Amino acid sequence: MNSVGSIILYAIVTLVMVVCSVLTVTTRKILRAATYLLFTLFGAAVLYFMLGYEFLGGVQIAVYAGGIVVLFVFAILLTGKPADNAERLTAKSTFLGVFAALAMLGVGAWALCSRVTRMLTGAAMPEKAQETVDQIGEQLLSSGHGGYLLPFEAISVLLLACIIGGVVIARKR
Amino acid sequence: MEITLIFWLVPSLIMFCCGVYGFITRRNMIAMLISLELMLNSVDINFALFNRYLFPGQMEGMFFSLFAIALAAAETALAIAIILNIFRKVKNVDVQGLDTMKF
Amino acid sequence: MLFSNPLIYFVVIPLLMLAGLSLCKNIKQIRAVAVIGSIGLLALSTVLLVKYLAMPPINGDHQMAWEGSWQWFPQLNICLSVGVDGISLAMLLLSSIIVFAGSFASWTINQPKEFFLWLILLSTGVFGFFISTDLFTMFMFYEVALIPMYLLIGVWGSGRKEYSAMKLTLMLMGGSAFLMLGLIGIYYNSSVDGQHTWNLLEIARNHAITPEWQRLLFPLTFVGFGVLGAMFPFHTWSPDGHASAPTAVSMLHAGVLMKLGGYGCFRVAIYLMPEAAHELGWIFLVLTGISVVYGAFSACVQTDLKYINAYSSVSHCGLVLFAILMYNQTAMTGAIMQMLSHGLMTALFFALIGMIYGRTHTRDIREMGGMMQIMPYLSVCYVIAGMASLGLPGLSGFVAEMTIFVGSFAHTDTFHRVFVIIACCSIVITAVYILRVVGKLLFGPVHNEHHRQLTDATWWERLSTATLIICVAAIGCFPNFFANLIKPTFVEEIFKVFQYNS
Amino acid sequence: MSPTIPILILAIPLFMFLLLGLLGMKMSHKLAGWLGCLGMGTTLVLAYCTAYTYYFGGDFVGANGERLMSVVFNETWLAFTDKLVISMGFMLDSISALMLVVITTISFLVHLYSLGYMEGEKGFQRYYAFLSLFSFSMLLLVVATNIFQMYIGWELVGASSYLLIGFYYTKHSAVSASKKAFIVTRFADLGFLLGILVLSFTTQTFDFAELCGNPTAQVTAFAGKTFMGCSLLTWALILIFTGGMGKSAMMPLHIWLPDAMEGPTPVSALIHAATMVVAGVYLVARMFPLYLWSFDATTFIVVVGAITAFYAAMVACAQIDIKRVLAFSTISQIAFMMVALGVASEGEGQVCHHGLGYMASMFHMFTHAMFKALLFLGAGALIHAVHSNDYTAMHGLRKFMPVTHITFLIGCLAIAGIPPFSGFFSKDEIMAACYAWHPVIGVWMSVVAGLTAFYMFRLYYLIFWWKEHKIEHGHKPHEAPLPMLIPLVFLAAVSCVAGFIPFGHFVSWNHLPYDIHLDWTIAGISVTIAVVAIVIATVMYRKENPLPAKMKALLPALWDWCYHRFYWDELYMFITHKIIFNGICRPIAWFDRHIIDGTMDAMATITNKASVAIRGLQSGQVQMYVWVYLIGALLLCGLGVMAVIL
Repeated sequence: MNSVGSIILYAIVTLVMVVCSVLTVTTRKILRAATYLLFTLFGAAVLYFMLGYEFLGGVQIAVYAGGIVVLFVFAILLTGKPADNAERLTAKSTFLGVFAALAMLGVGAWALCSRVTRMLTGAAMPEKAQETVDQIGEQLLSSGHGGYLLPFEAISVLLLACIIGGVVIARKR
Repeated sequence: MEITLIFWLVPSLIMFCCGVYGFITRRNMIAMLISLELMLNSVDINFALFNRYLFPGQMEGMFFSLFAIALAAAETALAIAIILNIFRKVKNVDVQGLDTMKF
Repeated sequence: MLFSNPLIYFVVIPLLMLAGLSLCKNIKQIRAVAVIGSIGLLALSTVLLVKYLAMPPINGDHQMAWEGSWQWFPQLNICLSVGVDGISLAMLLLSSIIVFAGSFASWTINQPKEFFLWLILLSTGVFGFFISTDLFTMFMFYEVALIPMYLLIGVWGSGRKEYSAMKLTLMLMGGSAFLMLGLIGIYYNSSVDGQHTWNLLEIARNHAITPEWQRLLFPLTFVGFGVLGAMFPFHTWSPDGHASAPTAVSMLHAGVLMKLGGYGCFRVAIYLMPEAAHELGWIFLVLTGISVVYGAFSACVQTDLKYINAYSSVSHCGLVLFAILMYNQTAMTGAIMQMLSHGLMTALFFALIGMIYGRTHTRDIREMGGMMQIMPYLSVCYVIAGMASLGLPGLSGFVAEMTIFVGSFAHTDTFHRVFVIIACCSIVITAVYILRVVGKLLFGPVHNEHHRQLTDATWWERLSTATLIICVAAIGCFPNFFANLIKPTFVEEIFKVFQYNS
Repeated sequence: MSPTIPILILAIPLFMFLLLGLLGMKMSHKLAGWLGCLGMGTTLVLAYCTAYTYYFGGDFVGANGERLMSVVFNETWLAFTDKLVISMGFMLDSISALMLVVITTISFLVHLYSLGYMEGEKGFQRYYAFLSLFSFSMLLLVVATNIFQMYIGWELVGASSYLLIGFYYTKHSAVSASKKAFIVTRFADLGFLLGILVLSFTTQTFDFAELCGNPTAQVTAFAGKTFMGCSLLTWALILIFTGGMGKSAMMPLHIWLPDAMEGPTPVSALIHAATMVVAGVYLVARMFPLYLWSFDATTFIVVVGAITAFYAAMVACAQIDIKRVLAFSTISQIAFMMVALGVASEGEGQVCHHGLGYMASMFHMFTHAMFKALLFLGAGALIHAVHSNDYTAMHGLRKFMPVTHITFLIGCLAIAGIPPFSGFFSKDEIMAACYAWHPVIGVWMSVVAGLTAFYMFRLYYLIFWWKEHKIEHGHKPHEAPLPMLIPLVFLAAVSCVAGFIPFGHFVSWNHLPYDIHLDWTIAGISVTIAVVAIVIATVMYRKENPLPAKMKALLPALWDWCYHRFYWDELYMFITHKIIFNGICRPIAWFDRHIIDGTMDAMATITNKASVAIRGLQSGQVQMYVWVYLIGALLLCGLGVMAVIL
């Protein structure tokens, strides 16, 4: 049984996430879309905190909210007049978009429903000792069972490649 | 009232659908990228959720999300670099007009 | 030990040349590397030939010499197996002569470094092919020899070079697709006890390919190699490819690479699958018989020098495959002689055409005439090449063709003999197109007054052509030496085939 | 006999060829010319020694007094199988010794003559190199110990003939004449080659000693083998004879010889009158023991020879180019030899009339070589003087060129068969052999002999009599220089006396000495015919008169056909150009370009088209991809649902 506080928190988080994501894709001003995205991401971060993944939440805020969204904003500001409205969507493209979204929704819903009993009756969030950053760091850099050294290194190489790639691509000739 | 897995999954699904909608309808590349982030984020959430609810003893889901975030950052950085580059060339970020790189 | 086997050096020297070339700074160094390397190869093949001849024959026959095998992919039994007999040695000698002459013929090529890199890579493939006794390694070298051709023609060629390069590469690749299938089929049928092998000699010894499989695999291998041997109707890469290729590439391609086809047909298709060769040989006999006459007739009406020579190659190479299919010793000796002879004289032809083209910038015989007055040396060489091609005694063409005809006519079957008579007709048609070219190109009044300013051959061109002419004349004057070199080595191999013949 | 001299006989001309061919351009004309003469002179001496040793040395006479066939040396050149071996050797027997004498004599005289005739020509050294090459090849041919060596020599003389006919290579006519000569003879050689293949396949040998030394064994090997209703032996022999037809310019392969006159005149004398063109006769003579066994083949030879002789004589009557007249006369005379060889056989190994024809043929070959070379060299002197080949440019030259005039007259008398000149004797033997074989052939050949006398004297009168042209600008025709006159006088002398050689003692079909008996009846008929023909010629052509024109008007068609050589050249042109070139080569080339290559290109085009079609799907529009992805995902889900439901 969750505490009322957590239920209220849940309601707020889901509401923010759902509303902001809808707004992100419907607003015609691109800068606003980025802002709504930021709220959605914050929502997700709160969710991670609620699940007990503080580190993940922190990363979410730092990387997504702090990094990516800022990048978006820069890009938006660099590429156009942020105040401009995007042109109105034609009925056809709206229809197509809605159709695709609903189709996805249908698929997802079907997937949920087909397992719905288990989902609904499934136990509440199990109580568990919080993962410490120590643990995470150890596991991230260990090469034994459950170690993530290889993907970690791969990611770091990828990031390096991205940095170089980004520099090269965006470089002025 | 118990907040079970499904309570979290539904908003995540909606978020994903919003991403799909945005990705298909938007013609501004940055907007498309934003939609993409939405989808990615919803997937991240799902990973974390499944991990937390179904396999609490392990951390695979969380790590997956962690890496996905890192990847998303990389991908966004690169994509934005490309977008900026294209913008410099064609003064436009509209995907519809971008078929010079086709073939 | 790998490096104690002298045959390995046929691959090592080109690789060293490649390394040397990549360090070169100017054209002088490049030429030096090419010349030194090709002299090294020539010396190596000559020394091996002398040593081989000095070997005491076992049971009256020369055996495979310098055999060696090193595994390099154990899971599939792929080895680097080497070994040569008289035939492969003759081919190696031919290749090194042509590489030598080719280096001189491309003395003033553009972008020499890249050109020689590819050319030498190509020759690596050729040499590797001839020394290998492992089917897979053989195939690998075969591919190594094919690929550089694309770039060499595409970059340094003339005329519709992209088209020709693409066509040549694709058709030969198509051929090697067939070949690959055939070789894999041979591998999986190579032995009775399940211990598969790629080694030619072992496969022949095991003699385990059932006639049913042979019937399937023989056409695949024969066609696969036959494409490179310019067998009708898979010959059309040859006119276009040769016409566009630069001089040295034409020389190497017609002189050596087309021999890979004949050699492969002989070494793989006929040698490993004699029953099917006997049963299905007639189909290919018809095709090669057509090649012989058809190529000659086509050559009669061409106006581009290189096309004429390419069609003439179709005709002459057709004769090689034709003779191979007769499976008797004399005809096969003739086939190998024809490979040598055709290799040398067609290389000579292409060298000369390249040199003439380099001066006149046209290869159309209608636009040239009276070259004898302008460049007597080249013209005389051209006449000699023509005479060799139409089978003048004292030059190589005669002995090869006569050996083929006499050997083929000894076939007991009337059908085969009728085809020999048809093939014999080609000697007349050959005379027609050769004399037509010689008459139009070299004799008569000077067609274009601007051509009067052109110069005769330079020293490197003289060296290149003289080498080839001396070799052509050597074979033509002392044929028994070459016949004996080639002959004894496959007496026993042929005897197996002979059982099916009689 | 030690092999040194025979080897030298072959080696010296070959060496001279290489020397003059490779270094000639560095030499002066004089040096090259004298070197050539010196080489050929040495060969001449050596050949005479060899022939003398053979005929008179006594070492080569067998138990029954027959002349032996001796292989002086024989080295393996190329071994096809254990039995089929091409050797390079030197065979000495009565006919090869005879040919050695003929070839070296004429060749030396031509070398000498050319010093004057070719003086100052561009490519003088090359000319001598080719002459040496020719001499070498021809000697190689006649001393062949096996049929393949002969074939090799055969091809080589063909090539050297090609080179010499095309000596003036800047002239179109010379180039096409040389090409024609080579290709026509090549075509004939194809027959020769096939004949060799059939023969060697059956008998398993190339060797003349085996083939001709023991013909019955070879005939047994052929026993019972037939092909298309004719015995295989006949096939083989006729095919081999085809080679001879080509080289010896028998109908219908004669067309190259008149054109071959484009070459320098001494070359015509050497190659196209005295030596190479009789190679066909020599070939048949060499294989004579085998020909004896096939009556069909010898009959074929007789028929071909008879037709050719008559045809060539007819045509010779209507030519205006003096060299062409001589060329047709050569064809006709060689046909005489062929007929003589043919009529010596009665089939089944039996000879007709003691094998007289064989001896007669060889005799005529010898005398003809001398007087025909004389005539050609005389013609050369005339051409040298007036710079034209046409008799219309000559007329009345007897005053200006007395030596040439006399020697030419001797040649004409010899070829016409007037005693005591050499032609009379040899031709008479041929006539006797022909009458003995079949009277029809005898009569036929007599008519041809009459025609021969007629056209030769027509030529003679047209050149030397009539009224001379006006002399312009001091271009007075002059007598030839000394190097040209010596051969003329020498050959004229030989032509006068050669008939008295007891030829039967040297050459006969079975190598047994044989005494020539003149059959006075036949000789009388022949001489009468010849004299009548000469008288007619004298009446018609002694002076300019309207008789020839009247004759022409009387039989315009005949004259036309003769003048145009019975349109053989046109027929050949039609066959080669219209049928072979346009009817076979072009369609094949078209087929290759458009059908075979078209198929390959079509395959490439189809691939290309298909890939372009598929490439259109990759529109480059991200949203499009998303759609495709979505649809794919939906389909997969649908499948999943189906799976769950079912």
